[in-house]
Amino acid sequence: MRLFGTTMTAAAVLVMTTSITFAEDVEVLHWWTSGGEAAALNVLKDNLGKAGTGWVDMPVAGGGGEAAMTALRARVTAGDPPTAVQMLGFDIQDWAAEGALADLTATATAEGWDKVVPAALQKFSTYDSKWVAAPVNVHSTNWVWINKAALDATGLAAPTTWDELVAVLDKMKEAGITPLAHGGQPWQEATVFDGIVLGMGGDLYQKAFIDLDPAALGGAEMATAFDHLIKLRSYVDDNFSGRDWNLASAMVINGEAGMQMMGDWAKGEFLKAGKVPGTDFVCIRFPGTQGSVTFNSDQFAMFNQTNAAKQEAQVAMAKAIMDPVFQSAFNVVKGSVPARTDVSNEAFDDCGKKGMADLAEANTAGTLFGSMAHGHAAPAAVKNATYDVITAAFNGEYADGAAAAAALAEAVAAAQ
Amino acid sequence: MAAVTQDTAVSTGRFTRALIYLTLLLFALFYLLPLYVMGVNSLKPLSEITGGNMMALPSQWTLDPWRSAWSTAQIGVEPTGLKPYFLNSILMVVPAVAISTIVGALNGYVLTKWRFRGDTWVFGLMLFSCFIPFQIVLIPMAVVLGKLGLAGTVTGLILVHVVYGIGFTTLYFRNYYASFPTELVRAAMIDGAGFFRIFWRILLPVSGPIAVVSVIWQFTNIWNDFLFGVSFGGTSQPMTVALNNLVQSSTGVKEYNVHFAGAILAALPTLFVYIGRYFVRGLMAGSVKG
Amino acid sequence: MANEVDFRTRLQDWLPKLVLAPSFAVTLLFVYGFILFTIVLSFTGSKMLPKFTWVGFENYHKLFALPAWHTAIVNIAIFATLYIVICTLIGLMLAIFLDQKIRGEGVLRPIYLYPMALSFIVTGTAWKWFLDPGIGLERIMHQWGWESFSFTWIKDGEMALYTIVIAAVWQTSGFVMAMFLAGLRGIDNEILKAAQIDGASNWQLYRRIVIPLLRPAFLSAFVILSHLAIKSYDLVIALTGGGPGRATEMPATFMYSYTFTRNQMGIGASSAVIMLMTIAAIMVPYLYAELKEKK
Amino acid sequence: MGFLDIRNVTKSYGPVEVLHRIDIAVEEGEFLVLVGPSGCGKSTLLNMIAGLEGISGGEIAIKGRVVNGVHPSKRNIAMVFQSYALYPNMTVGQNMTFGLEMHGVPKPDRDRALADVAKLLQIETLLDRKPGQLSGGQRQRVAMGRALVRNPDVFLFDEPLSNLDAKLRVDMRTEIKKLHQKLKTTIVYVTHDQIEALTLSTRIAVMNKGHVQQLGTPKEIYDTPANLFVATFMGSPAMNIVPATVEMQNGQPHAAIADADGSIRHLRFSQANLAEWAGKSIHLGIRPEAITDPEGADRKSGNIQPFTNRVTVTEPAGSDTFVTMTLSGKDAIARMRADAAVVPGQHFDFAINMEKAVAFDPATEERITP
Repeated sequence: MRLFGTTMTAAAVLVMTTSITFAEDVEVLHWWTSGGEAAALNVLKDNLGKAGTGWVDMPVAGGGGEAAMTALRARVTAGDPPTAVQMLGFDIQDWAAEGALADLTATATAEGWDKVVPAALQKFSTYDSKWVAAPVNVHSTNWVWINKAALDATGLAAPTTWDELVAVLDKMKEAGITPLAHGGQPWQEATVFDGIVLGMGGDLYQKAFIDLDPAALGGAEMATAFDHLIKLRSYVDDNFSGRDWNLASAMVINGEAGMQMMGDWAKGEFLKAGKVPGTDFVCIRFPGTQGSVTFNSDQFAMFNQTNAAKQEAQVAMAKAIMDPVFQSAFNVVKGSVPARTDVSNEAFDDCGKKGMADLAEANTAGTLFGSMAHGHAAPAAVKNATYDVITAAFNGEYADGAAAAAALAEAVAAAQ
Repeated sequence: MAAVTQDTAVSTGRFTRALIYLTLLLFALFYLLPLYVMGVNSLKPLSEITGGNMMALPSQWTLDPWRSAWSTAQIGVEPTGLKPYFLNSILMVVPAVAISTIVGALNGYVLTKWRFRGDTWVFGLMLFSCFIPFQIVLIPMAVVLGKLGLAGTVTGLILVHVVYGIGFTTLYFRNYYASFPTELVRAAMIDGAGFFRIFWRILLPVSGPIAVVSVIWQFTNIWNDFLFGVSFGGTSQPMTVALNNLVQSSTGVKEYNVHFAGAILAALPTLFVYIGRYFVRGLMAGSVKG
Repeated sequence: MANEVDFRTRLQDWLPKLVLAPSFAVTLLFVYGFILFTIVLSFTGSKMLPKFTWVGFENYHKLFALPAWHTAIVNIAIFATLYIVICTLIGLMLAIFLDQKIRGEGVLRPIYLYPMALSFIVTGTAWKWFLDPGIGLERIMHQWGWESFSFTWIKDGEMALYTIVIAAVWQTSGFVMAMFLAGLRGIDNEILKAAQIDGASNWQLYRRIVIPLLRPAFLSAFVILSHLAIKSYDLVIALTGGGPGRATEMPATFMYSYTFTRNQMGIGASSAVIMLMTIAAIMVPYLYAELKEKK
Repeated sequence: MGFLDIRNVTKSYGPVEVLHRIDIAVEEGEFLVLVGPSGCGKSTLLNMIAGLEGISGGEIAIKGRVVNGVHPSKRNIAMVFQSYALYPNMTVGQNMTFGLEMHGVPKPDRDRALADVAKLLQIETLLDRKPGQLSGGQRQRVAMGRALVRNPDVFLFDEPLSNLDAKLRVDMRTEIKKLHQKLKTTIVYVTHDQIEALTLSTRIAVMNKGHVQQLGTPKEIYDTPANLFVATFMGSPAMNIVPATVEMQNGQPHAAIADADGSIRHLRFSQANLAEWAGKSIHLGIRPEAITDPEGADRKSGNIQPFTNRVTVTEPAGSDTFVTMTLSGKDAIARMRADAAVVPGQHFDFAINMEKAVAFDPATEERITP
């Protein structure tokens, strides 16, 4: 059986040549594959490399890490987890609850992380008062990006309340442009809805989205919030479904649309197009949410490793992530703000400086909330249940806000 | 085996023939359209795509998107392009296809020429595996691969593809060998050839057409697989995962021309095997008759 | 009685079974073992990773209470029916047409067949682009001067499902064509000649003689298409991502999202069991008839 | 003990027994034909001799060695298949020497054997061709050649001529007969064609429903069939079977049969033992050639009985004319010389050779004449 022989040999050779992770390497599962993100991550890789820790890259892009989470589940089930995994909010808590994450408390105590990381973030980075993840950044999601020329054409000021917002949108509609650039994907609709609910008051947000109080979820205020969402649908063009968020940003950039409600990562698109904050576009907090911040935070969750050398590399990586210099360098590139509050804002632009100030302010005022849309308010099952209702409401499947609110309460209850 | 060039006895009028040609051409356009769109737009600078007509030929031809997709596009943390992943795919696909085809051939041989009590049951059970949705096997498969120590290795990936491929390859070879005269096997037995010798000297030399079908089928399926690749590929991820990383990058400017070039690059090997004339010919050789 | 059974003969008796055994064992474990695992899982309260806390039929109750699951079932019914019927019709028509001694058959055949070679990312991306009103067909028509042209199915919750049908038909109808063509070429020419001598018109010839003779090809096509339809995951994800809203949710996407992204593995498993039962309901009678016939 | 012994052999598939206690001893150099309708078990028996099917009971011995469970290739047999079973990917020469190669015969010896057999069968010019390029007759020769090259103890033929057209079949039949006479090999030959059986064999085993109905020389089988099945299966046209009653006249047993007009006629038997059947019903068997015109009757026979009957149909067949009449309500066929003056619808004087007549017990269908 000559053919048998060759295939067997080939298989044997493959076994041996399969890239072997050396003990002092960190294997990193992440979904930062676009130019800016990868460049930011490269900073970390280089820092680690200088310290003698190798980097084995395992990028899995798509859908805010959904494919990556599937891959992760396979790896963990197989008993072969990566060293560090880019992760959002409750996923970290869920994995920690499974006992899959490593304990970084010793390092965290030595480095004093407790003092510099906002409490709202620590809620995700720690489990059972043990540190299990290292936060890289904070994105705040309640931003509105407005084309300056379009705003000026309305003759109105940047809106600070819901009514002002509607007035501006109406004017823009009269001017013949699409008032609101929006991409029809569940998470984008949920991002907008986060802003609306937070705009109705931090209390409602806290009760409904964080405490998951059925009364708040199905109540009159929530019904009003849904009415607002349905109202916003009327300012969106018909071609919104499935549109990527960056295409929506492009509409604002080239004046086709008036504004976009999107997290701080949208800024990168404006900057890349050569637009200047304040001159070409303005960034404001979602009307009614001034002083409050909904955030999501990219963190690297550290998975249990049995090999001592790997554990060392893991600690090295956690330290490198929390290094203030890296936090600054990374977030300047990425458009977010550092997860540590003690990082100098020197390198950041105006929007970045404002973001850092807002974060610090909200942190002290207790108005820093995890974003429901980005999995920082409630676990994945609940988050997706809210997506279902929010998207359906946006697409006009409920008669009114009250019906949507009732459906929301029901869906959240079912998902718990 | 029916000759491919056999004439039909049906004769048609001139008008009908014109209509037939027209329909066939329209459908050819329908099938070619997406390929045309991808091809044309992969040869344009990005500005021409976002600002111009998708169907229009490039006003400024460029191969840059192709170069970028192949060797400089951002896939992970390094701007490697699809090149290294292409190699990963090859290293995985070739052994997986070879093993699953050989195993399928041996199974088909046993199931038709060395029949035993209950062989149809065995075959039926194996055949059903073709129809299992792959999503459901991910978790248990991960457990098994972990136990075998094959998690995140190319070998593990090969094992997965072989396991879920032998249903099809066995089906193909079984149907093909079913029409192969059993008397030949008996003659060879009397001549003194053993189990493997009969397979090697008598059946394998005439298995060309079906082997081609099996290889193409397996090659296409394995090459195009994303789910297993992303879950079990570990650090040697296949081409599809890389393409996904290229196309699905979450933030930043979408370089559609590069995406199209990458998509075509990822599809090239399978296109190549399909467009070859052997596949249809092999299909004609009876693989789908059963 | 001197029963001299030599070693070689005994080995020859066992060798075939030995050769088949690994494949069979692997199938038992990796297919039936895993199916069993999924069934067990569907009765547990598994969330993120498998957990063996027994919850009885709770997951099934939850599953059938979810509106999205009902959407998925209705969608798969519509999709599968349209997809199978249209693919079969187009495949049959192209095969019959190609069988008319067509010049250039060698060029046309691979053109019809090639979409089957492409992966879902490629197919989905290409069609998503082409059907997008803002950049695809509609815009092209507008640019060519047909201002009133409107084609917004992919953005329309009511119609998006049909765009999946279009893309799916595009991908597999050529393959169905090849199957029918193989069947047509296998028909004895003398039967056709006899029918013509009997005075059958072309139409009657195909309707009364050829199409009935293609029964095995119809059956194979039906089975392959229905299993592709039920497993239709990739295309939906790439083309519409289940949207607009959840208008194009299918059982496969439903199962995937509950198992892997919503951390409700128990419900995901119960939907998988329902899917498996559906597949079995289609496949088992077919396999039974097919294998029995050949005995 | 014979050269090839089949002792008490049975074959069962699960609970179903398809061959029942077959007992045949074949002498060296014999040409045994297994003949019977399809499904009678003849091919199964052949496959059991070859080792292609297992033996459920009893034993088979070749040259005194019991071969139950012995691999086909170790039995020193060769087989010619109905479809010839030529390996399509090998040339004629490779086909013929494949078995020798498998048995480790060195190349020079193989080539010599091949050359000898090719010459014997006159296929020297075909050796480099592939089977696909050969005509049916050529393939048949190659298949035989492949068997001959092996120089086996026993040749097994499984309906080797049934895929040939009528003329070629007759030619090849002669050829096989010649080969057997020349090589004096032991042959077991399966066919459903009774003419092949009669012409080729030195002995015939007529099989039906898993039983050997009769084992004997062609003459025995033809002249004294053991039962109604053998009588009607062997010979063409088949033996006429006519219901009759045995009546004693002048102390001699006679067959009482009705002619076409319904009158009872008596034909004297040559076999005295039929006296025991006096007054009982029997089946009278008469071969068509035993009913002739008086001039054509066998002169050596000591018992020619005249018989006048109305003719129903005449069928001239060149050398002979077949005449159909009614006997005891059944059609019976007579074989006449071509020039016999028979006219359908008219009466004709036949002569019946009662020496060749046989009688069967209607209940058991066994022959009762010696």
